[in-house]
Amino acid sequence: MLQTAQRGKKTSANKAAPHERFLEAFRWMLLARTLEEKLVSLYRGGQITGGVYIGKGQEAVSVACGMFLQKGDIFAPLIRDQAGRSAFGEPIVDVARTYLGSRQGPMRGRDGNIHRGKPGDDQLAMISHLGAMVSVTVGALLAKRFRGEKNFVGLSCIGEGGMQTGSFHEGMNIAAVEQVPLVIVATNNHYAYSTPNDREFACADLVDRAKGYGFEGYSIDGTDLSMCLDVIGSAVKRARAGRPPQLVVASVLRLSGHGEHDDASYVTDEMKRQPFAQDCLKLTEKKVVDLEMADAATLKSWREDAARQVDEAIATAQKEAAPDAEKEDWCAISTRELVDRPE
Amino acid sequence: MLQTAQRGKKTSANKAAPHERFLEAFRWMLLARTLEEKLVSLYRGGQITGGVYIGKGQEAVSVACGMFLQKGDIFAPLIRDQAGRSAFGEPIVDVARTYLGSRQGPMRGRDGNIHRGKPGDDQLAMISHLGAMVSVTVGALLAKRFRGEKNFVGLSCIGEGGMQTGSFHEGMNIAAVEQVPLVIVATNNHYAYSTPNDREFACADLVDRAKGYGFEGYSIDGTDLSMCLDVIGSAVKRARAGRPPQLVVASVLRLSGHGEHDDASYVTDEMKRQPFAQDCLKLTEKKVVDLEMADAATLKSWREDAARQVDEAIATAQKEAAPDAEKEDWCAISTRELVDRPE
Amino acid sequence: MSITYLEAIREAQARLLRDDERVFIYGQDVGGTFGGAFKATKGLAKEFPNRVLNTPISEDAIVGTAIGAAIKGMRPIVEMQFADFSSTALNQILNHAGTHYWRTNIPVPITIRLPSGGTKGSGPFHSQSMESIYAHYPGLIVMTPATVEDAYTMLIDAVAIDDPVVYCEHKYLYYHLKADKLPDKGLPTGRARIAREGRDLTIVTYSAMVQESLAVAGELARENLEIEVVDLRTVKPLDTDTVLASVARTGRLLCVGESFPWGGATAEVIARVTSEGFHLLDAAPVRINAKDTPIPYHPNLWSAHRPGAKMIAAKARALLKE
Amino acid sequence: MSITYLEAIREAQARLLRDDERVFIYGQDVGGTFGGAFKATKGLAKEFPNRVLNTPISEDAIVGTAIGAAIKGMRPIVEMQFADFSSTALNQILNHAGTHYWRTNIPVPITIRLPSGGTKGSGPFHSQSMESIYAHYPGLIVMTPATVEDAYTMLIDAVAIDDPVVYCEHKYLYYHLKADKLPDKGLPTGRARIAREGRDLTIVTYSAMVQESLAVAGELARENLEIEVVDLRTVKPLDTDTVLASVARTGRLLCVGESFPWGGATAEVIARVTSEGFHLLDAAPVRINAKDTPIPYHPNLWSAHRPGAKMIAAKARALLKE
Ligand SMILES: Cc1ncc(C[n+]2csc(CCOP(=O)(O)OP(=O)(O)O)c2C)c(N)n1
Ligand SMILES: Cc1ncc(C[n+]2csc(CCOP(=O)(O)OP(=O)(O)O)c2C)c(N)n1
Ligand SMILES: [Mg+2]
Ligand SMILES: [Mg+2]
Repeated sequence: MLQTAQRGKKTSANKAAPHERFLEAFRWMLLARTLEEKLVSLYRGGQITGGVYIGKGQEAVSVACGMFLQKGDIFAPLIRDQAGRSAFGEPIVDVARTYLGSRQGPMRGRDGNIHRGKPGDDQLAMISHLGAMVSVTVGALLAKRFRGEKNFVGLSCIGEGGMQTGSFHEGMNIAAVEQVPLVIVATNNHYAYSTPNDREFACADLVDRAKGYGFEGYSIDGTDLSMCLDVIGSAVKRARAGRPPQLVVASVLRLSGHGEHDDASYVTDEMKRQPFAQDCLKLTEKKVVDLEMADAATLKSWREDAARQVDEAIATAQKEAAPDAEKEDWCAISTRELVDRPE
Repeated sequence: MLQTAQRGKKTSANKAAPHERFLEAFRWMLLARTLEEKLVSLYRGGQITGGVYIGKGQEAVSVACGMFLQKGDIFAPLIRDQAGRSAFGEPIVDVARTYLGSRQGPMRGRDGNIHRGKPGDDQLAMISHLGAMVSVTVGALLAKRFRGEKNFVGLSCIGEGGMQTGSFHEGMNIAAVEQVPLVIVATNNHYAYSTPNDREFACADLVDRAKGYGFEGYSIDGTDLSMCLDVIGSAVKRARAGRPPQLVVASVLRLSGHGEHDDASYVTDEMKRQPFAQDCLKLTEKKVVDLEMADAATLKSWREDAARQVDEAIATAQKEAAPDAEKEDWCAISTRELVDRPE
Repeated sequence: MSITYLEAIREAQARLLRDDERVFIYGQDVGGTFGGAFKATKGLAKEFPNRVLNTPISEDAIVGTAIGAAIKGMRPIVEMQFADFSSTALNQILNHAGTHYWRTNIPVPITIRLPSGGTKGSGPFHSQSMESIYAHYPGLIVMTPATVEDAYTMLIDAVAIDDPVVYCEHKYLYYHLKADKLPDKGLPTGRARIAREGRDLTIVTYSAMVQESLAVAGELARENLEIEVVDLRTVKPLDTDTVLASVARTGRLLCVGESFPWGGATAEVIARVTSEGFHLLDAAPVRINAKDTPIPYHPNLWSAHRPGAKMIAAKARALLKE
Repeated sequence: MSITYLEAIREAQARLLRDDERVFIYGQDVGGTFGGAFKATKGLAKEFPNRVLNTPISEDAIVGTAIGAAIKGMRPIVEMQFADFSSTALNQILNHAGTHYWRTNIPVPITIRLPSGGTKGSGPFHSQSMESIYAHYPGLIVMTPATVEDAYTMLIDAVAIDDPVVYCEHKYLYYHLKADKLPDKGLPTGRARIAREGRDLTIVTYSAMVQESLAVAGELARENLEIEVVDLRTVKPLDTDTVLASVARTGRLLCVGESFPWGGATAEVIARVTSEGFHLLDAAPVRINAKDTPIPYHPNLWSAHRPGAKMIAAKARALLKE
């Protein structure tokens, strides 16, 4: 079932039959939530240095970003994309290693938390500066075209806050000029850190930006997993089939602080009462139960399985050595003989 | 007569009665064209250092940008806005002085050609980096609001090339967030330097961008002076009346090189045959004649008057002293006691 | 009573808002009940709801808007969420604010606050010190306060100055530094401060490295080695006279900065001292900077990347033996 | 036959496109029949229509796209229309290209060509030299070729290097410099060149100032003053060894650069020489830079703002008398 939901029209997806990959998606969401809850508790216990940024409330959108990508596709997740990262194939031990600063993690203690990726495996490693990943995704797709590859797509995530950066605009526009097979999934979680939408932008609907770039645009309810899977899945399909670049704008509420250091006391009660403020994981689970897609025992086993995976990953990372300044080569370039003043 | 011409719909303005300020506009256009032709001949004669950038073919749009602004309004012209600058009140001797590097010009030989302005008189002095003037215009408007002024507007010009900069996007968005009384007039002259539209953007119509920012948007035929006056004039009026920010997108062809060093040989014959490739000044003059708005003698006297003004301005500037390195204070800040290592 | 470096910055802004109607604060999350990622504007929006304004994530437009407002008579204070993000506003800062007075004769009185420098676990994009980039270009004043008192008075001075000021406040000092009370006035802008007197060696430094250097000076004093510590306060203008006078007394120069090693403030100080006071030096000047890699996330790496008291002490000792 | 500095850059790109399918050129106006604001890619789009691509006016996205393509195996060459406009791509250059290898272990082999430096009548925004900003941050190689031969071989080397290279080509040299033919290979990257031997004084310089310095050396030779001119070729890595060896021979150091005076390459050279070769110096080192204002439009002002042979000669003479 295809939901285009263009221009914010509400669909009745919740009453329709769920997407065929609904359960698979649910399990990734569960894993992401379990993992992030664990990270939060480690953070509270003082075992994580720096920030912890979670995707609570955004798992349905995020998982859909990761699930329809195949080998050879490019994924550029951002800070609230644990579900999508896992669905795309990031081992959760990489998450644990990065948050705990293990030398064996993909970032080797050099970078932390959500600033991770394996560009060699087509998972781009975000820099903090919002908007910057879009054009980099475009470039990766351009390279694939240059090299004669076929049938690939790229998916780049953004928040409604990041959409206001110049970098995002240029990236979106250059994607359209190059007509690369790109999907941009923008999640409007109604806040950029503490700033509500009315100080971020002034258009009626962010999906209205699509047309001005030559993108095809869709709005979705980000609490509705089926709709997320339908619309993002079909956007990926359309991009792969050679349609113009695709923009999907999802509406949710961030159900956490900006980071775990933030109590989000600025989120108003009125905001919390909005329909998009519902917890997508709870809604998804309710649907699983209501439609009898899985029984209580199965659900319980999935939960346990997620917890076990998370515990294992954390335990592994905790046992691993931290980076050692003495063993670092302190070298920002790969061409060793061109290092300026080697230490 | 009000032309909203939204979304590129063609109007039949040429058959309608001309705008009430049509003749006044024509005379500014004539002055701008005369002045710029003179600058070109000085450039060819080796009397101007650096580049010469003219607005040939864009005078109708440009003049409309300057004509509806009043004392206290902010104007941020760009490189093809001689007509608008004059209509706004820039003395043409400032142009001559800046191009010829006179010490008495507003830029005192420190900057040249179109990089001029008098911010104290609300005419902002463009920097080269395209897009950068939009947010600066927003800021000037914000200051007026802070200071309790009323009834003011700002108008910021841009080319279709400059619309693709991140800076432009951020400026446009922040204007909408702040709901300042801003009009942006974008002139799509079908080239950014040598680059045609198809390598600049990929949307069907640039005016489609308005909605995505919460601007009101209009398309106009930039060769049609009446339409330019109607639509830009009414956009200024609407902004002044407290409507959301306004975007007007005009279609023309640049009838010169990018600068006078450029022979524009990349402009295709097909492009030159497009309706928007017509010379707005010729069309305007034809209408003046056809509708018998002025007789041949009057026209001739206007022409002579323009030539005389230009000659006077150039002669004045040519007599003035060039800047003298010895007399410069070589000081980039106004607080003299804070200069780092005064010379 | 005790007041932190961060509180001093907030107090300065509160005073500025109260005393001068032209002042407004513009930046991400500075407004509302929140008051900024570091709470440097906490509570100010309550008192001045129309002059403490949240912005979109648009650094270029934030600075551009501030420039426009300054041209038309306001005194904006821009808060960057982190200094590192000013990279996307750099064009407006260098090419617009930095050139405007010189080109048009109209000054641009904006103050741009950059929460700068490394803290534990902040990583490559939330730890940078960008003073050397802003000081390299003409037209800007670059302040780097190292004490609670300076954090306060220099911010007030910054807003009073008619020219653009890049005010680099150090995040590491936010909570670490405390003072008993705030002075009404400090040293004049552009004047370096002798943070500690000594006759054996001059350490020229600024921002968080002043504290590290003072710690070293204290430590070495126990060995009867007298280190003079010069706190530059502003890296542009750079108070060459005070630096040269100190080197004239000690004959030895160690320059300490937290930013990347190539070029920058420490190189500038050494270039000035050696070209203008070559004969004053009894030994080769020495400098200490961070390493030439991005700033690491992990504390183990970060504490080796960032210059600290240990390295400063070692280099000072070695230089004293020269 | 005679070939200019500009033609050498075009020839290098033609050869790169021919020899390596991974190479493509990306930038404003580089394609079509036009071939770039300075014609550095003229004709190349005809031969390689799919690999010489015009872009929108989007410096950030241009560099971002190049980074993405490089990560996935291509070897993009980005042309900035003027170095000055790279300010709007600076974030991608410093924070993305510059940090990527260190963070992820995947190098980013992009080459960014910056048409740099002053020419008559170009003004504040079409004249800048930005090498010092790019060299300050980690992760980038910064080339500043001063001869036709180096313009050619260094560009070929730049594209071969797995790391990001900022290639600063000087617009003043485009037509002014000519050579008879192009070499197949030059000095290794990172190695400075003794552009002229001499035993009385070392001028360390790069880019267009090499030619000015050589002119001075020629002039002073007639007075039996032997100036050694060291052309840095790359300002990062900076070949300290060659510089120190020269200063060891001459005992006198004059550093000449065209960019702004605070910090930057000349300060870096002096800091290195004085801290590592203090005893080699018989006199205080001297440096010459442009003035600390934006670059003026008018030739009268520009020729006073830009360091030139006259000032270099005067400072050299004075230094020789020390
Ligand atoms: C260019 C830039 N400026 C500022 C920041 C600091 N910052 C990090 S996350 C964030 C809010 C992001 O909001 P949004 O894009 O809506 O994503 P969300 O956190 O809501 O998922 C800000 C301001 C940044 N990362 N990049
Ligand atoms: C950020 C930036 N990049 C590059 C340039 C160089 N440049 C000057 S004008 C121009 C073309 C402008 O095209 P457009 O905006 O369509 O205006 P037009 O010249 O057509 O009036 C370019 C690329 C610039 N001024 N600013
Ligand atoms: Mg958000
Ligand atoms: Mg154009």
